[in-house]
Amino acid sequence: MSNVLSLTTFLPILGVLLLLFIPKDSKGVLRNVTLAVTVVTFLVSLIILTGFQSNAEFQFIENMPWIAAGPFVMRYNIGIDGISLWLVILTTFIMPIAVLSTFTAVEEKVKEYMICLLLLETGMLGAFISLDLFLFYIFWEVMLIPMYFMIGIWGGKNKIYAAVKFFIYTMVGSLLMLVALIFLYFKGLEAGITDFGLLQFFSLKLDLATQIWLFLAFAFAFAIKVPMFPLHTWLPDAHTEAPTAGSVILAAVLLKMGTYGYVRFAIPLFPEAAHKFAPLIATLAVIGIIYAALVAMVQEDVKKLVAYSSVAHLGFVMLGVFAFNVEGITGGMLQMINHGISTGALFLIVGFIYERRHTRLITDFGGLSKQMPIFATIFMIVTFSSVGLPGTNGFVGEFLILLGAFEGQLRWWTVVATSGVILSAVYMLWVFQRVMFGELDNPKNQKLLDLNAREITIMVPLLVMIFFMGLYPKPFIDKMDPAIKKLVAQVRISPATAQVIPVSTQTQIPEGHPGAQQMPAGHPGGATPAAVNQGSSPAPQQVTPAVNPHEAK
Amino acid sequence: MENLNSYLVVSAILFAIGTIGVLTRKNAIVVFMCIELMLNAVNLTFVAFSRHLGNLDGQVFVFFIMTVAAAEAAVGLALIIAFFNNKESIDVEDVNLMKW
Amino acid sequence: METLFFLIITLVAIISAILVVTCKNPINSALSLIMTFFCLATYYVMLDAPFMAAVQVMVYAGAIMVLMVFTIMLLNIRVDSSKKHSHKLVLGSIIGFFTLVNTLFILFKSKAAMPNGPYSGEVIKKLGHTELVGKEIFTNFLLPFEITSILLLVAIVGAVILAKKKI
Amino acid sequence: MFENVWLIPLFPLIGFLINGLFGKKIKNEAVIGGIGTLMIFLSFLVSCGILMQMIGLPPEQRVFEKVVFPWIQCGNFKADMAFLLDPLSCVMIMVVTGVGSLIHLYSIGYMHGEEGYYRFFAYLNLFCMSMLLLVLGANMLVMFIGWEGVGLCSYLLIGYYFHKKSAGDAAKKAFVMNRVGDFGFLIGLFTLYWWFGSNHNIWTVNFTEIKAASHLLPYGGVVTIATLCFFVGATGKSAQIPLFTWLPDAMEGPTPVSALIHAATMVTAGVYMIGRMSFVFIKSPDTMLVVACVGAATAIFAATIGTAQNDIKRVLAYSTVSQLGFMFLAMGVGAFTAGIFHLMTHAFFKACLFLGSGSVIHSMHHALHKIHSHDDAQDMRNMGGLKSAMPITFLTFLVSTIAISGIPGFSGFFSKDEILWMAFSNPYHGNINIVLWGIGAIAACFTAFYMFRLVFMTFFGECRINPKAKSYLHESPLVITIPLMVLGTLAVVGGYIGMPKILGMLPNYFEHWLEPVFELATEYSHTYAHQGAHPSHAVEWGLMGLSVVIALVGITIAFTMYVKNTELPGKFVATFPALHRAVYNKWYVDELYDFIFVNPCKAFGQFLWKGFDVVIVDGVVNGVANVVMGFSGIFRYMQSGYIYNYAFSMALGVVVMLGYFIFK
Repeated sequence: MSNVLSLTTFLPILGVLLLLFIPKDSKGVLRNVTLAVTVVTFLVSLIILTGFQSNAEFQFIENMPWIAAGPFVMRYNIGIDGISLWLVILTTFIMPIAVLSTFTAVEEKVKEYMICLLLLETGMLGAFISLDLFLFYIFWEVMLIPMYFMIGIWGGKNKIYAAVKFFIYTMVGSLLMLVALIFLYFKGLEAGITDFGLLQFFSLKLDLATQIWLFLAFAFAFAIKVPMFPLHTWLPDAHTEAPTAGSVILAAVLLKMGTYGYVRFAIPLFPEAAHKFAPLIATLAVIGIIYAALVAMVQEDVKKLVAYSSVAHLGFVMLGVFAFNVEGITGGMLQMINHGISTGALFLIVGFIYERRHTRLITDFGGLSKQMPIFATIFMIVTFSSVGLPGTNGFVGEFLILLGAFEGQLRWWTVVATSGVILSAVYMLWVFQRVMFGELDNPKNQKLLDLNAREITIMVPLLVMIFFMGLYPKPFIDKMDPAIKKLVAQVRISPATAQVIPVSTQTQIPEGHPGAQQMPAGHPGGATPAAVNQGSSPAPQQVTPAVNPHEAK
Repeated sequence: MENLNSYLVVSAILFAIGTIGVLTRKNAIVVFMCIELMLNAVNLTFVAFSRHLGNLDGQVFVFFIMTVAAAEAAVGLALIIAFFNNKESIDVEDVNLMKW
Repeated sequence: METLFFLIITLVAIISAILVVTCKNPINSALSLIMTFFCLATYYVMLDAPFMAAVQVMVYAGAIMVLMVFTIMLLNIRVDSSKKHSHKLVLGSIIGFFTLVNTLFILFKSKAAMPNGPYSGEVIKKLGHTELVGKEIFTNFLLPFEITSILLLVAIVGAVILAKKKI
Repeated sequence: MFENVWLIPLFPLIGFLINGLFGKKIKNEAVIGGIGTLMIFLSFLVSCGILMQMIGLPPEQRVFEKVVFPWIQCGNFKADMAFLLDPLSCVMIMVVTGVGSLIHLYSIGYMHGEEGYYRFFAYLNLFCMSMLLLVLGANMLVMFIGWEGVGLCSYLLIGYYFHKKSAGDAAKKAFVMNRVGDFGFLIGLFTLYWWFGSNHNIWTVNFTEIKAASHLLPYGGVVTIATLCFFVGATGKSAQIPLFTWLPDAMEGPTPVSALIHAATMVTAGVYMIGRMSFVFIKSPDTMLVVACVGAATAIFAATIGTAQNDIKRVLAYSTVSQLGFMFLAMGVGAFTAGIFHLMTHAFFKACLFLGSGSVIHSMHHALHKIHSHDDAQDMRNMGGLKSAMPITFLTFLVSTIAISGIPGFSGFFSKDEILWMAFSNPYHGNINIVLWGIGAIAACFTAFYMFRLVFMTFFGECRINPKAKSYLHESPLVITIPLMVLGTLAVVGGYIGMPKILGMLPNYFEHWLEPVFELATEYSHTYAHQGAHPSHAVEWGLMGLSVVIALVGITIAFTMYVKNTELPGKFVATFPALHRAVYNKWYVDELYDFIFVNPCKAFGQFLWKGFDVVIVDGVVNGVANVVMGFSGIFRYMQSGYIYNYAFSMALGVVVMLGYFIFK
């Protein structure tokens, strides 16, 4: 039981071995075996869920020697906390659904496709559970390859372009990250850190200049993966060309790698640099929200529209994460899961109609509600979940993000971001109207069949999650809460700067002055200039909590 | 017995001639023979040094080089034959499938 | 006397080497190469390595060159149908020349180490060259020696597979 | 009984689930409609029980909070799924479930034979649940669920006839405009939450807690910002200027929907919200002024448009917008009780009017259908003289029209007069009072005019319907007329519970009832209200008389134009063509919005996509790739494929490197 985490991660690989012994032509067997493997993986991951204690510590830790080459020591060091727990569960939850969705969609090279899917699952799970920076990097890259093949082999018309774009875009970022990683390691060696273990680096005190460079390298890699404006252009192409299952996984899990990377690595490793860049990243996030919404509004291809809506949603996540408070980050984490579920569901929905009509152009549809009532209902629920209607999952995350960001220093950003809520309604409802409402005038649409049992089976778990998370998010929040509190404490600006600041600001701002719109004293936003001055001064020794009466939790 | 240097000079000359052959001839078999010539020039150096230093390791190496040369001859000539079967030529200028 | 003999052998070796490169007919090249090999075998004898000389004659002049000649005859290529290779010739000669210059320069610039091994000419003559080489191969170099057998096996298999049209 | 408050939204939810999931299988219309109606009726019964219990309690104990389950709890933030019962929410649940039950009943008859009958009832139940959540929510978040939930149901129900493009457009428009309001609501919520939290460490969105801490709020400043944001939310939901254009379009939905959602309940949510947060709003005189002005402006603006519309439902829609304006006017002048009172009476008579118009349309539609005519069943120009064919509908319609026009003795008079009086006499807005009153009075005049125009055009005069269809016109079945009769009765008597003091025949029960809710607001207002002399009773009597006269003038004009001299309207149009065109086209507000917001947004989106995304961002990305490709395209020619070339370069490299090391 102690290595259930490894078991979950590598079960798909075992599945791959199993698939190797199944002849190419028995497609049914291949599909069912893959489905069984993913379901079993999901069930095993439930053991993790039930065994997880709601505290801030990493759990299910496995730590054993792996590679030792000269000064480089990499360990097989894995474990999860409340932040990664839900992403692991999300991955194992989405996989069976993704596999099930390919049963009729993929008819060529089924074996290879299934192997790609399973390898991808291992890659994704591995990245979420790695506590060793190098191990993380390996899994990060492992993910890339099956996805590349999935887009490049089973994709649409423009698949090669999309696959190469996806691959190179991500690769550029991850190479920068690799360089930063090695640099960080040598910094660590100087400070007596002996391997790539993540937890050790948390205590590493870096001067601001170093932090900035390292943060930029990490942030760039993750920003591409998120993707943040203006690095998002690979996403619409990749999504449009990828097969349905690929799109689902890409949206549901792969994009989370970027935001997860920020939460797990970029921010806690380089807190001061993160604070310094928070306004910039928040700006990009907000631009992304509005920009993607506007662009989504005028799309002609349903899938591309959903892809752009992804960019907007992930913008919300970034905004929440860079609020640096419990509400914002919790909202961000919830929104990651929500986005996985609702955007995954949207891609499945697009897949359903694509499979029937082999077109995704909005103008080819219209009035489908009449012909496909079940489909219409499901589409509508998912649409409203994506729009963030209260009672569905989308709302809880979005609300907490906006609340957290407003409460932190990102007030004006929040106001702009909130208007994204309007735009999301515009583009989602508009596409819904154009596809589902109106006269059923296209003769090709008049013989469409409603969803079959398998397709309904695919959607039901997602719908259940949409409502469950919307109405009772408590279990989710409770599990991740301690870890997020710890993270917030970690990224709170370092004591040296907090000591410099209050003297000046507290005299300026009368405490609790009614109607005062100034920032609270000792505010992180106000603290950053001092962080620059601190420069290369010796690492601060005394650890007192930031002097901030209002942020006292 | 002559001094070491004279052998080395001979070896150098043979090696240079072999090089020129490899670079200038177009017949694959002649190129191949020139390579053998270069190998032999090296062998001579090995043996000369071995004799000079009073150490037999060099001669053992020559032995191995000969083995390699034999293997090379076998495979190389087989390649040439295979190529000839395809192209009716053993001209190295006809071997250009590996371009851009 | 010995110097004269050495010079003659050297002359023969170099002329035949030049012939290898210059002959238009591959058969002539091959025969010149055999001549060169014989000269080298002579050198080996002069260097107190009769076993190496024997191997040189048997393996190179015997086995390899026979293989080559067979191939040439099998393919029945008479004359090097050279169209134009003047720039190649010039460039190749220049590079060959500089190779020679380089090697000679190394030769005269560096100083050889003093003899340090146990096998001086007298020892070899006393104990017999073949026996000494045999000992060396089958004791110190046993593993590499065995591996050469695998190399040869691979070469055989490779040659068969490459040469045959259909296996 | 209080403990069981959660049952109230639960019943409609059950109804929604049954009809939504199994309605298609049930097929039997009676069962489907029966379940839907029964569920909301059960809620009504529970509400009655709660009302009874609350009446039995002394005023200070009439507040009860029930936490059903914890919902979101994260960091400082905490919001439970909790319900708040107090006199205000009690009034609202009574209205929602009461009117809701009647309209459900009505729908059984009205929707008979429609495709997707089950869908209709499912949505209607869902709407009731959302509305009940909205009014019962103990914190802003639960209220927001209901707030958006009713928006959703409104979307679904407006788009009920989804095959019509206009219905889809209207549904989307309604939802998006509501979303604009929600944006304001959220920002207001954040501001309030953040201000309390960062300044007083009170992190709450709970109404009771905010109320308890409201004395900490400053006058003006941050409160103005927060309340203005909330007010934006209210304008979206309650169709006030500038976000009112969705409501007339929303008439694409079935008529019961218009009655329930777009007249009686949902659109009043904004008014309710201001009432619920009166203690915050009152702290900002500026916001109060804005609310009052927007309310008054909407009242007159919508009323003018209402005079020129020919679609029976559109007239009622603009009337609703106008009446909502009155309610906001009441809220803005601090007459919270009057506002809520008008909300209630309006729910009665406007629901009755809509249902009556539905009854007319039903009958017209039926008749036109029989003769296969494609005439518009909702156009008043095709009606006329229906009073003999549909006596019950006519009677109830007339009663409600009188009520809305403000004729003494009917419910509308009491509430509207109270509002106008408060607009005139309130101690907050100084000299603007007279303007507010004036606008309100003119709007009331218009109201009387266009409502009677409606009645006259529909029920009086000669019948303009296709003569062949005339014989098919008949009174609607009982299931439709019963709700009409009940609501008609309420439209008459509903006002007597809130009779102005000055009339003195009955105590003002309604004001006493809501007193504890608005107590705090009254208290806060003292700090800045003018303490000058209150206008005397004589003035009040005078104004009351004036407003009656104004209403009568409106009716007279309508009578003159549409019964006596039917050629007058035509002459009027001929005299002022531009004015008529502007009014008929709703002052071109839709076109203006299209021009200012919609089209630039689309164009900007197109630019960002085709211009920025594809050209600039992808241009850079692909540009980098192309540069690399270009260079490699040149360098690849080094790979000639000739062995001797490679041998050359290798030998050359060896020679050069060796030479370098030797000769250096």
